[in-house]
Parts: sequence; C-alpha cells; structure tokens
Amino acid sequence: MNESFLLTILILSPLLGIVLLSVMPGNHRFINYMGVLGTVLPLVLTLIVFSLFDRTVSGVQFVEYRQWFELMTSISPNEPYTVAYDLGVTGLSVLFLMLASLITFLASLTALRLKESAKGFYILFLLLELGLLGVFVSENLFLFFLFFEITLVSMFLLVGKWGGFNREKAAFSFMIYNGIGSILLLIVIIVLFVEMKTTNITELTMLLKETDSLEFLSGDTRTWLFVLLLIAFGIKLPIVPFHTWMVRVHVEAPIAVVMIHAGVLLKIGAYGLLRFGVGFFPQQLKDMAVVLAILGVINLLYGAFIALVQTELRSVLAYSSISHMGIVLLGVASFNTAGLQGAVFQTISHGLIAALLFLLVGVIVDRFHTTKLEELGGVASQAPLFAGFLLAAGLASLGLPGMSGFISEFLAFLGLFESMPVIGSVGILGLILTAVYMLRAVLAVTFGERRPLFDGIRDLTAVEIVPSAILLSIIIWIGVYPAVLSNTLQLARTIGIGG
Amino acid sequence: MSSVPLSAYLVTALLLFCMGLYGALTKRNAVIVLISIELMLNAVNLNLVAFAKYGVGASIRGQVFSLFTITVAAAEAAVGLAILIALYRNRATVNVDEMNTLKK
Amino acid sequence: MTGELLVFIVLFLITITGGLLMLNLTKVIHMMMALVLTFLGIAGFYIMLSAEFVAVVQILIYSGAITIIMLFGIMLTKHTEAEPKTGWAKKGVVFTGIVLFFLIMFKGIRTISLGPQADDLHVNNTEQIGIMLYTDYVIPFELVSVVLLVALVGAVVLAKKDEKDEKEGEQS
Amino acid sequence: MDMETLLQYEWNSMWPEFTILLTAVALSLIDLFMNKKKDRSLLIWLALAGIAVAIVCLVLQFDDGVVSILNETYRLDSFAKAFKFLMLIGTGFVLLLGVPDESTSVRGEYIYLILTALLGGMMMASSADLITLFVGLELLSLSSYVLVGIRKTNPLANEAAFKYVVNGGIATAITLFGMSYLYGLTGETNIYEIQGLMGSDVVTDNRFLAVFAFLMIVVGLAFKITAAPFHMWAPDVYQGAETPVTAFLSVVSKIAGFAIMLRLLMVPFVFAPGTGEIITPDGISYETLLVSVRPYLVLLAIVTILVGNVIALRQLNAKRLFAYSSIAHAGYLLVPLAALSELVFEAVWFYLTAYLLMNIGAFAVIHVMSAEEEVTVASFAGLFKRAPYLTIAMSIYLLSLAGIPLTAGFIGKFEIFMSALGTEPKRYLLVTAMLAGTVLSYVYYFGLFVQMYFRPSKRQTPVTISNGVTAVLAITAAGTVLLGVFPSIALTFIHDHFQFLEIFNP
Amino acid sequence: MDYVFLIPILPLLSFLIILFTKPIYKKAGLVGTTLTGAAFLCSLVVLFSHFAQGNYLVEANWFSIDTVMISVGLEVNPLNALMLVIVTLVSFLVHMYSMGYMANDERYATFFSYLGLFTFSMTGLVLSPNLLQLYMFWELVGVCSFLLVGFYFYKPEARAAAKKAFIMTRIGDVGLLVAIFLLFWQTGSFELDVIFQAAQAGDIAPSLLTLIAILIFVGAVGKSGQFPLHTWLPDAMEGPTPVSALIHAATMVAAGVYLVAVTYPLFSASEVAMTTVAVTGGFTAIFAATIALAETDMKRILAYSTISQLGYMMLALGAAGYTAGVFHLTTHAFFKALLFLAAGSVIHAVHEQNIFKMGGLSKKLPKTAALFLIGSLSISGFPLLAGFFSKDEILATTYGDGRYVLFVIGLLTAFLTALYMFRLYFLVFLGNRSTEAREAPSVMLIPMMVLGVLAVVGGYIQTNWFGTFLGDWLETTPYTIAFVHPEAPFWIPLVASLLAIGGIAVAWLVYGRKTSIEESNERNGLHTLLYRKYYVDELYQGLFVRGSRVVAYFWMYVDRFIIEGGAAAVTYAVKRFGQAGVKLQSGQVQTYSTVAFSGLVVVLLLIAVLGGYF
Repeated sequence: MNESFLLTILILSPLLGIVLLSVMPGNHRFINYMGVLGTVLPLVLTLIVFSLFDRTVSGVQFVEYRQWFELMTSISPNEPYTVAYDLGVTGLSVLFLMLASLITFLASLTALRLKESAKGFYILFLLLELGLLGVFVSENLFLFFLFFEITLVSMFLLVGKWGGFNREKAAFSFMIYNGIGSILLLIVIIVLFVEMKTTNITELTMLLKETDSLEFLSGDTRTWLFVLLLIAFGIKLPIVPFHTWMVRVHVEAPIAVVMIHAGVLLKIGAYGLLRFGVGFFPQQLKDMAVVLAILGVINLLYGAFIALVQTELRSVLAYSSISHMGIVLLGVASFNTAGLQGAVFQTISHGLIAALLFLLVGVIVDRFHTTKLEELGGVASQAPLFAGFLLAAGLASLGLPGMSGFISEFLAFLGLFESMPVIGSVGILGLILTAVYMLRAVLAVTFGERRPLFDGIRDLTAVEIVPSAILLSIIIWIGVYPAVLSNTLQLARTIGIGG
Repeated sequence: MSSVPLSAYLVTALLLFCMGLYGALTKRNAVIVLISIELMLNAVNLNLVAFAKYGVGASIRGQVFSLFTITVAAAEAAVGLAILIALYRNRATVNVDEMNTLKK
Repeated sequence: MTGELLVFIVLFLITITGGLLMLNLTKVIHMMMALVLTFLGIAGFYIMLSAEFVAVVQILIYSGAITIIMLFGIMLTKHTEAEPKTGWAKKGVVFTGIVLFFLIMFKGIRTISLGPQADDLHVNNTEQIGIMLYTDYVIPFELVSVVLLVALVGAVVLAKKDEKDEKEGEQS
Repeated sequence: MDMETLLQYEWNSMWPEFTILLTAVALSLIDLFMNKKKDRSLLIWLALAGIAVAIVCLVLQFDDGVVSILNETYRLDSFAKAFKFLMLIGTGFVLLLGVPDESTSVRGEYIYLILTALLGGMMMASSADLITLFVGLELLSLSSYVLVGIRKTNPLANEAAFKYVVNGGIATAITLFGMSYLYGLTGETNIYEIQGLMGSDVVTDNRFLAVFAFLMIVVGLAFKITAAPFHMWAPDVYQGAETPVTAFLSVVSKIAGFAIMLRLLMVPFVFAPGTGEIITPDGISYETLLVSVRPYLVLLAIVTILVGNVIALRQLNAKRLFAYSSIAHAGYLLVPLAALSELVFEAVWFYLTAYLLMNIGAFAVIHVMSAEEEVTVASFAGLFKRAPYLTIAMSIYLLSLAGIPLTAGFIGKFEIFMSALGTEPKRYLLVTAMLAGTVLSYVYYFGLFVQMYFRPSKRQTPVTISNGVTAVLAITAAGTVLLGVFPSIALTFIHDHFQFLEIFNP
Repeated sequence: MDYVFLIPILPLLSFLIILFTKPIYKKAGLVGTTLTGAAFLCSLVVLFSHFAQGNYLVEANWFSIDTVMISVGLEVNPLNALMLVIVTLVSFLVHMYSMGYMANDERYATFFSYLGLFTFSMTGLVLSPNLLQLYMFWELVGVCSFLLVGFYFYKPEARAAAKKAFIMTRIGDVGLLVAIFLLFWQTGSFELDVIFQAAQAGDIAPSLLTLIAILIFVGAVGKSGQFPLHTWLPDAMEGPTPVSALIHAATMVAAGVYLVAVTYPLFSASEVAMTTVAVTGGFTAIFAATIALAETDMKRILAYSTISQLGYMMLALGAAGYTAGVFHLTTHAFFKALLFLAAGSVIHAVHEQNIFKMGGLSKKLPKTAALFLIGSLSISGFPLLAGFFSKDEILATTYGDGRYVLFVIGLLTAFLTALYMFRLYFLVFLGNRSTEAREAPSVMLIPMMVLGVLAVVGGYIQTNWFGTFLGDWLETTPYTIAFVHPEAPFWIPLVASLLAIGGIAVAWLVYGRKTSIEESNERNGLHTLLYRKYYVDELYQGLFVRGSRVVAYFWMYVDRFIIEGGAAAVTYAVKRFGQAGVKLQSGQVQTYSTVAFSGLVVVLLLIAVLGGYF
C-alpha cells in the first residue's frame, strides 16, 4: 500500500495552532479566534480523510509504519521487542475521528466567550485534540496509550484551571480514576506485547484469533486480560461504580471541555472496548456476555433512576450519559452484528447529542448563571430558539426516531434481544425512564410560567446557533439516513466478527 | 586442634554485635551512640578473624579484611565526631532526642 | 579444661563485662572506659586466633586512637548531667528485636564447624598480611588512603571554626 | 611481588578512576593553597573537566571486553561501565548545579568531596571483591556524610549529617556482619570465587546462615538505595543537605547502590542453596537462594513503593516530597530485581538514566527556588507566572516522574512493567503495587501542577537562575523528552556497547 | 400511484417552510392548509387509483445490519389507502379550522408547523411497509402529540399533560418495540409481508407468536388510550382543541387500532391474543363510558368517549371483525372530529369547558349546535347515521364470534354512549342559561359541515342493505386475512337502536328537561368513583411515580454513600497511612534505625519460620 503522511499530518495539525498561539501575546484580541482557527485545520484534514476513505475495501487504510524503537534483552538479543509508529484508520476509527474533530471544532466556538487566560486554554485545548485524534488513528497499542495519556494530562489541566468551584477536586478525581484505568490498560498492553512481541492492533487481532489454541496465552490469562480491559475502559465509559469522577467532571469542567469530554473523551472507552475487547478477546467476551449485559442494564437503570431526582441540569445530563453508555455495553454484550453496530451508533450518536446538550447548557450558564432546575423555567417564553434546540436535543437524547439516538438504541436492543431477551426486557424499561427524566429536565427549563426575572435575556446568538444547528442536523441526518454510518463502519470488516 | 570451637568466638562476636546495636539504638548520648557503632564493627572484626582461622579454606584474608574494617571504622568515627562537634556548636547538646527538628 | 579454654573464658568475661558496663553505666566517661576493657578483650581474642598484627592494631586504634578521639569528643561537649533514660517501650521493642536476632543467629552458629583450622597464620603473621595487602588488595588499600583523606578533610572542615564564625565570635 | 608484576596489570582500564582521583587530589591541593578570598568556581570547572576526561576514557573503553585486575579486586565489565557512565554524568550535573552566581559562593571541599564520593561509587560498580566493594561503599558514604554536613553553621545540616552518620554506620555494620559470614562460609572475598564455592556441602549445611548473610548485606544496600523500611533517614537528610548534595544522594549514590545490589544479587548467590527443599530422585536438593528470598525482595519492593508514595502525599516540604518520591522510585527499580526478569539490567539501567535526568532536573528547580526561602509545596504557587520556562521544565520532570508518555520516565516504567510481566509466572503482585503507587503519585505530582499553574503567587519577582543551573535544566529537560520520544537512542546504545551478560562470566 | 410519496412530503414541506419562515407569520395557516389540502387530493387520487390498479409497494435500501438490508418504502393497500384519506382529510379540515381557531395565538405559525409535522408523520406511519419504519413514525406522531399537547407550554397543566402523554404512550411503545425485536429474530426481517409469510408458515412458535401479538397490542393500548394506559388521553385535552380533534380523536389514537389491523395476521393466528384484544377493548369501552358519565369537562367527556369508542374498535378486531373495526375507525374519525371541532367552536365562543357552566347555547350558536347534534346522534348509533352502521357491524361480529359477554357489554356501552353524549348535549346547548357567545367564523364552520355530512353518510360504505363495499375492498389487501362476514341476527340493529334511543331518552329525562342544572358537590359513592375516574390516576401516582422516586432516591443514596463513600473511605485510609508514616518519622534518629532493624528481624523471622529453620 502506498505510504501517505496524511494521518501524521492530521495528528500533528493541532500543533500548528499551538505554535501560533504560543507566539502570540497573551492578551491579543484575536487569541480566541486563533484558537478556533487552530481546530479548523484538523477538521478539514479529517474531512479529507473521511472522504478519501475507501468504503469498498476492507482493512486498515492510510497505513503508516515506521519502526520506532526496539527493546532487546541481553539474554536473547536476537528476539527484540519492536515498538512501531503505526498509524491507520478503519471504518470504526474514521467515524470516531470525524466525531472528535467536529466536536472539538464546535466546542472551540463555545469557548469564544472565555475571557481569562484564553491563550493557555486554547493551547491545552488543541493539545487535547491532538491526543484525541491520535487515539483514533493509532494502529498500535503503544501509540494508543501514548495519546490516551496526552488527553489525560491536558484534561486535568483544563478542568483544574478553568473549571467551576470544585474544579481541583474534579480534576484530581478525573486523574485518579483515569490513571487507574490507564495503568490497567498499560498492563494489558504490556502482557500482550511481552507475549506476542507486537503491539499492532490488527496483527494482534489476527494472532489472538489464530492462536485460539491458547498457545500463547492461556484461557485464564485471556479472561483476566479481558477483565482488566473492561475495567480500564469501564472507568472511561464509565461503568457503574466507576462513574463518580465523570459526574464531577461534567458538573465542574468548563463547557467547551465538557462538550469534548462527554462527546468524545468518554467515547474512547467504547472505542477501546469495541476495538480491543471485541477484537482481541471475542471468546472471553462471549463467555462473559451475561455479566457485561447485566452491567449494562445496571448502568442504564442506575443512571436513569438517579437522573430522575437530580436537581441540577448538569448532573442530570451526567447521569444520563451513564445511562446511555449502558446501552453501549448492552450492544457489546449482545455480541452480534446488530448489537455491536448499535453500540457504535450509540457511541457516536451520544457523542453528538451530549455535545449539543452541553453546548446549550453552556448557554444557560452564560445567560442565567445557574443550572439548578428549580431556578430555571419558562425559558421558552424569552428564548424560544434556545428552548427549541434544547427540546430537540432532549428528544434526540431520549431516542426519538428520525434522530440518531433512536437507531442506535434500536440496534443495540435488537442485538440484545437475540442473545439475551430476558435481560433485554429489563433493560428496555430504561427507555421509559429515559423519557421520564429527560422530559422532566428539559421541560423544567423550557416550559412553565414566564419568569419576569429572565426578561431581556438574549436568545441564541449566531455563534451559538451555528454549532447547535450543525450538531442537530447531523443528528437528524444520521437518524434519517443511518447508512452514512453503517457504510463507513463496515462492522464485520472492522472488528472482524461475522454476524 | 584447638579446644575452643569456632562457635564460641562467633557467639561472642554476636553478643558484642547485639550489645553494640542495643547501645546504638537506645543510648541518648550521641558520643555513646557513635562508639556503640564501633563496637558493632568490632564484633564484625572478631568474626572475620575467627573465620580466618577456623573458616572454610582458612587464610589470612579475614585478617586483612578486618584491618580494612578497622581503618574505615576509625575514619568513620572521626567524621562522626566532627559532625557531632559541629552540631554541638549550633545546638549545644549531644542528646540524640533533641536532634529532631527535621521531621516534617 | 585446657588453658586455652580458660583464657578464652577470662577474655570472654572481660569483653562481655565491658559491653554490659557500657550499657548500664550512667556517666559517659565511665562508659568509655568500660568499652576500652572490651576492646582490649577483643585484642586478646585476636592473639588467641593467631592474629597478632590485628591485635596490635586493635589496641592501637581502638583502645588508643578511637577512644582518645571519643574522649576528646566528650570533653569538647557538655556532659554535666547523667545520661537521660530512654523510655521503656522503646527499649522493649529494641530489646525484643535484638533478642530475636540473637536467637536466630545463635541457632545458626551454635554448632557450626567449617573444617580444619588454619595453622600457619601465626607464622610471620605480619608478613603474610603485608604480602596479601600488597598483592591482592593493592587497590582497596590505596582506596583506603582516599577514605582517610576524606575523613581528614571532613573532620577538619566540619570541626574547625570558620574564620567568619570566629570573627563573629570575637565581635560578640 | 615486584614492580614489574604490578606494572603488567592493565592499569589503563582504571583510567576513569585515576582521572577522578587525580582531579580530586589536585583540587584539594589547589584549594589548600589558593587565596581564601578567591572564588572557588574555577575548581568546579576543573572538576567538570576531570569528569569530562573520565567520561572520554570510559567511552574509549566501551567496546573492550572484560578486564580484571588483581584477583578481580577491580573488574571492568559492561555492567560496571554502564553504571559508571551514569554516575559520571550525574555527578557532572550535580557539579553544574553548584556553580555559584554573583550572590553565592561555593566551598572548595564541596567540590572534591563530591569527586571522592563519585570515586567511591565507581569503585563499587567496578569491584568484584567484597573488600573493594566495602571500601568503595565507605568512601562514598564518608564523603556523603561530610557533604551533607558541610553547611556546618546550619543546624539542620548538622542534624542531617549526624542522622546520616548514625544510620549509615549501623547499616554498614549490619552489612559487614553479613559479609563476615559470607567470608566465613567460603573463605573468599572475591565474589566470583564465592559464587563457585556457594554450592559446596559446607554452605549447604549452613544454608540458613548464607540466607541470613544475604539478607544482612541487602539491608545495608537497601539503606543506600532508600528501600523501605530502611529509608527513614532519607527525608531528613535530603531536607537538611544542600540541594545539589541532595541531588547527588538521590541520584549518584542510589545508582551506585543499585549497581552493587545487582552485582551482589546476580553473582555470589546464584548457585547458593536456599531454604526450600526439592526432592529429586538423587536425594534432597535445595532451591536456589534467590528463589527462596524472592518473596522478600518482592515484599521489599512493594513496601517501598507504597510507603514512598503514601507518605509523599502528606509532605509539604518540597525536598521531603521528592525524598519520598525518590523512595518510591527506588521501589519501582526494585521491581525488575524482585521479578528476576531477564530484562533486569536493561530495565534498571534505562530507568536509572531517566531517573537521573528527571530527578536532577527536579532538584535543580528546587535549588533555584531555595534561594528565596525554604522550598515548600506552596512555594510553587503561581510559578508559571513568574518563571514560565522553569515551570515548563519542571512540568516535564513531573510528567516523567509520573510516567506519562513522551518522557523518559514512561519508557522506563514501561520496561519495568515489561520486566514484571515478562517473567513466568507473571508478577501480578508487583504490578499491582506499581499501579497503586503510580496512581498515588499522580496526586502529589499533579498537586504541584495545581500549584504551579492554578494558584496565584505570593511573590511577583521573577526567579533568577544561574548559568550552571540553566544548563542543567536545559539538558535534563531536553534529555527527558528526547529519551521519551526516541528511546532507541539509549536502547540501542546499551545494546551496542554493553553486554550485561558479562557480569556472569568470572 | 407513483406520486404517493407526495402525500407525506407535502405536509413535511409545510412543516419545514413554516419552521424556517416563521416571520411570515400570518401566511402560515394558509401555507399549511394548502399543502395539506394538496396532500388530501393526492390521497384521493391514490385511493381511486387503488381501485383501478390494486396494491402498490415501492422500497429502497436504507441501511444494513451486516448482510441484512433494512429498507424503507411506501405501500398502498386498501387499509392504508383508506387511512390516508381519513388522515389527510381530517388534517386538512383541522388546518382550515385552526386558521380561525388559532387566529389570535401568538405562536400561530409554530402551531401550523407542528400540524404539518404531525400530518407528515401520520401519513408516513400509514404508508410504512415495514415495522421499523412504522415504529419510527409511530414515535414521531407521539412526539407531535406531545408538542401539541404542550403547546400552551406556560401552563403547568399542559406541561404535565404533555409529559404524561409522551411517557404513557412510550410505555406502550416499548411493548411494540420488543415485539419488533422478537419478530426480527424469528423472521430476519422487518417487512410485514415476510413476517406474515413466516407466521403463516408456522415458523414462529405459537406461544411466542401469542407473546408477540400481545406485545404489539401493548403498543396499541398505549397509543389508543386503552385501559390500563388510558389516563394520558383525557389529560391531553390541555392542548388546543383542533389538535384534540385531529390527533386525539381521529387519527393518532386510532393508530393503535390501525396497528392491530395492520398486523392482523399475527393476531388471527393466536386465539389468546384475539381474546386479549377483545376483552381489553370491551372493558375499556364500558369503563371509559362510565367515567364519561360523571365527567364535567366538555373535552374530557369527548376524550373518554374516544377511549370508549376505540375500545369498541378493539373489541371488533378481537372478535375477528377486521372490517368492523376499520369501519368504525372510519366513521369514528368523522363524527369524533366533528364533535371536537364543534366543541372547539363552543370553547372558542365561551372560553369555558365545564358543561355545568354552560347552557342554552343552541340559541347563540345554532350552526354549531346542529352540527354537534349530528355528531352526537352519529356516535350514539342513531339509526341510519354513520355510527349506527359501524356499531352495528361490531355488535354483529361480536355476537357472531360467540363472545356473548362482550356482546352484552357492547350493547351496554352503546346505551351509555348515548346517555353521556346527550347529557353533554343537553347541558350545553339546551336550557336557558344565557352566556355571551358568538358563532364561529366560516373558516371554522366549513370543516365542521364537511365532517357533519360525512358523519351522516359515512356509514353507507358498508351496510347489509346496500352492499358491503368496504369489506369487499379490504379483502384485496395483500395479506391473507380471515374475513368474517357475520350473519347477524336481525334483532341486533333493532336492539342497538332502541338502546341508543333509550340512552338519549334517559339523558333527556335527567338533564334535558331542566332549565338549569348546577354542578352538585354532593356525590354518592358510585358517582365519586366515576368522578375520580376509578382512582386510576391516584393509583398510578402512588404506585409508579412515587415508586420510581423511591427507587431513584435509594440509588442516589447508594451512589452518594456507598460508591462515593467507598472511594472516600479508601482516600481516608490512604491518608491515615500517610499520617502514620509521618508520625513514625519523628525526627528521632534511633527510631529510624530501629524500624530498619525491625524490618530485618521480621524478614529473618519469616524466612526462618517459613523455611523450616526451627
């Protein structure tokens, strides 16, 4: 295959913005715009990758391979452990890539409001983007981990510096939980590396499949590795009970960051689970599918129930994310094409919807300076456009057909009902609960008597309408024409399982 | 053949070592602490010399080793005492218990 | 009972008594003196073990040099009151630990026998040592000189009063 | 033995040591005769020149085979070279840190004592004989004692030095006690001879004594590398000593400790009988000593990692914080040893390299800041506003210490993890401890981030940094990143030049 | 026929145009009405071309699950051609009506855009050839209903009602969804024809088929407001009255019935399912009718009436009366829409909904009163009006199917229907209470008149006298459905008519003769029970709403105290260890060595003990 440097250029493209920003004086008028511009380049490049991506062939595309370094032991110097710089995209990752750069761009728009130390913010923001892009184009576990950690550090700083009142606590909570997750991941990576002498994802997938005779790793070891992987990505996803950090971050982090966090960062968990969990340990996954499904149902219902009684919009949305990620787990647990496809769809869809919701929450914070549900209400009178978007987002989130959420949940449950109808029946109650809490929250904000306090509040401005409209139209687009995802995804080829 | 077995010397040395250690760990006077350490080193020397005579492949090596030990011990004692004196100059005490400003 | 054993017992008593006195006396000077006893006893052991040279060195350095240094140390510092008592709890911990250590080691060496004794150590003992020092152990021997240099420098640097300090002392 | 016999040894293999020795002696003389009022920074440059020469000599020896002199009281193999190389570089950095600027001055003794300490460390790395090893160890220790107490008007320094002497003395005595038994059981001081004699019947009969001797020796070395519970002196001493000395203790002294630990672990005891009985058709034999004591090494590593990290969480003083941090890192370094992995040399060496860069860097930053006040965690508040470059350098060190990718620390940690997971069976216990430790360490490393970037500063003045420190900061920061991005620099370097297996050949 | 796609597209266009051109405020109604009218015309064309050309199906690939292609398409068969006409017609009329009714509302344009969206969804629902597509539109109409119920968003009641409407129907939807999942895994397709073939070929286990049918029926129950998921429908009357006419009377709520009709082959394969449908329908019919007797709110009476009539349709379907059910659906659409629009006209005129506060309106609003009377008569089954025939058909079918208990219930319900309808009519329009009121503008009257005509003549498409035109036509459906032609005994229409007239008479006796009746606050037990709607709302409130809150709080405390508390405990433990470490670090030098030496002794002891040294 021809070598192209497109992906390298792509992941390094945020650096341009970083460099330009760092040479600009910190109080420059256009610093925010520069930051936004910095995210445009990656977006453009992602679009190029997305459009050049050949949907008719299988396998990894845009492959770049360079040997990076070798580890040699003095005892057996002729069998080095090779770590490579190894990029490539599959149907799965190209979707996540698209999601990442799009939401980053849109999130950067919402940060235009930022007044204080915008330079640092945007530099870290772009660094975060670099990490995200890298995570999704890594064809290699080592690189994956590397970029994963970049997101960790930049997130920590972003939350800790620009967050809300309890930002430092949230930042540490983020760091600790994700730190544990990342090290568990590292352990898995290293065990695979030590045993297989490679970290290339595709190669590992093949090797692990071929060596089903358990020549390399015993079944027990594989089970353990899978469990570790599950915890590692489960923290990220998050799976109850590893979710508290995520609620804190949702509540405390600056809106632009929460958009990325809810929209993309959490999705790394799903991505990892799909790419590595399903790819490397299909048998183990199958064996533990029931456990996974039960975890999924717990997530789904647990998040939904708690969201039902939250009094603060951000917390509602945080628990809603937990609930929605339960569906991803269910999709994975079903372990058939429909379910897995549903899991992917749900991940992407929730990324978009969560980003939209938090974008709107950002507006609430900006205009009303509160996110307490009881202090809000009747906003539709003063800001009908905003109310309309919020309502649309809420409906999308509760899985309204014609929007992306529906098709994802549909597929996930469709899959689940094949393999585990009983668990599916319990889980599907979550859909009702979702409607209950989502409507409760959204209606509490938009509906209700007009409050004179909010008279004179500005409705959405152009810079808010544009991203909201883009997100909403993509949500609807996917909802109406899901083939846009499934054509690219080509699940069977990507993850390598048959139906 | 000697009528005093090797173990007699070793036990003596062990006793001395334990006494030295006990002194080093419990005595309050810094000078005594230092000298207790010397006692421990003496025990080591006794071991070495005993092994030189009664050990496996007995040879003069043990004695040479003990000479090195003695020398180094002397140097250590000198340095230790010098430090103690510098300390005394600033603190006017040789009580080990009072040397506890560094702890947090 | 052979004479050798008798001598051993006497030396043993001297040594151990010295140690015990050191641990139990209250005046620092007395402790030092008790230790001299021990050092001398150890020197006696060395002679019994055909290590005349080491014995001499032991007397010179320990009973002599080190003891003198320590005495100087005692003189230079203030020791008006008796040694303060250590808390029983701590002593207890240390004592238990040491007794355990002793018992463990004691069991290992109680009946140890490592083969035939060397019988030519006393023959030209000093010469043997010298030869070995200058053949096998030249490098550590030279290195020891550096150790001594460091000790010398260190002792001087640390113990001497700085000119600055002196001036300050004069002014005050 | 006459002069001729003496001269026919390959003395030229000792050139690095000679260089250091000569430099030290020369400097002490110069210091003695130089005008007392005169600035001593010239001496530092001379010392650095000496180190440079020594490094050159060492590099020229890289591809020589094993050379040993005088019954292996001095032994030059790849293992020794690799560690000496690190020690030389580390000492170079420490000396650079001490370069005075307009407002400060430096003592001449400080300079050549560092060199003698280095000499001790180098001899330790290069010795295959208990006596050389012991003397080297003592040379390092004694020099260190004096160095710690060299600010003799400072009560803290005196106290630190005294604590160091007492603890160090006791540790030495215990080690020697162990060595005496080792000698007694074999009648030899050469560790390769010991290795051969360890399988004898006498040792087998007294195998527990051998095990005890081993453990006592380990205690003394564990003291040097600050492994818990033999670490407690370190925070106090680090805090009381001058920052460059602290850097020296935490880096060079530790490298020496690890060198000797590795050698003692790998050489004399490999064939020694352990405690567990194995019943074979031929009768009863014993598992090897290393297998028997491995659980305790594991315990040592785990306790060290946890103690270091947990207590570091509660520290306010920056030097103490880094003392505990370096204890924790010692724990990480013990992991490959405890795992008895085939990667042990590579992993330890690489991690030491990374550790050298990042830790010296961190202490350099503390050194800069200690010009203003006793450095606490709070002193870092708002540092980014006051000294952005310094802060960025510090961030790099902290990330590396925390083991974040693109830094040398990560690659190091990666190798350590590999070493623990590459053995059969996999050492999950060690890995778990490392996991817990690393996560805990995030709290305090990133706590410093919080201070530097998030908190407002009490002072507004910019921080002054001397040229020497700037050089150290630049080199270490660049090195940390470079080794993180291109680890092959170091990895192929060790592979090409160091055949660690030489350590096993008598 | 190929232009059938225009039917959903035109309303969608209306929705989009109005949504994006809200500034052209006053034109919104016109745009909406025109486009819906056009859609109605298309529907007529489609209907007539169906007569000529028969069934029609067009499909396209939508997306794929692995190898299974999921398609979208449009299907025209007798059932949905009929539905299309009903939907677009009522929608068109309601659009027109709303131009008058909503004229003064400041969110006039929004209203029409919602109507457009609804019409789109409803026509889409009707045209769906597969279950997935059907389900999507099924949900969409629900959302439109939700939006329109909550149209007066500033009213707390509207907010609550909208929420309730959405959630209650969603409960049903989930049932439908599960049914779809199960069908997919049984047949590998969402396509109705594939599914029916599989069902007929016996590929689906009978018990599973029953389960699936019942689950589908759960969906229908939710949508059609059948017991026990009926409580949202009366509350939905918080929405503007045209909406009630369109969505909550004629079209969307009938979608449940439509769904059962569409999936009829599945039902007819399972006796249990059929019985479930019939019993639920019958019970709901009489249940809602009794509540309507005590209700005082005009729209709510109509709402309960709707529930009851939908129950009737379900009863018909459950009793193998496919034609009967569909027939009643059609006529009901006409007369119930008429009733609602007329009620809207009243409300528009008097701004009051409590029937006890109205009276004598026939003088003020003669046209409305006349139209309302037609509607009432029709729904009561007054002979020769539309309702008479369809109700007759249902009763005959039920009787013919041998479900005599349900038949009696049906008769009873017919009686009750007449009773409550005329209670309403007499209270509102007769008497001599004088209220200020003005007749509605013609833009509102014309639609009512159209519906009035249909409510009268609509029944003649299927009569035993002039021919079973509807039934014959429905038989051309592409799916095999067992059509039953009940040979109804001659006395059934007679009894039914008598009961209807009896109901009217009773109403007259109680309410008609008096000039003015005050709402009495003294109620006896039965009346209270009816007035409080059998306490179903209270029961649900206590059981589900409270219940879920209790569960939610339970989990929230688990979250707060066990999960976060657990993390906090770990943190605390680590801190305590740290503190202990710091405390041990006392600065006392001998402590350090003691600790170190103790470490050595411990290890020595361990190895001695474990290694067999002692």
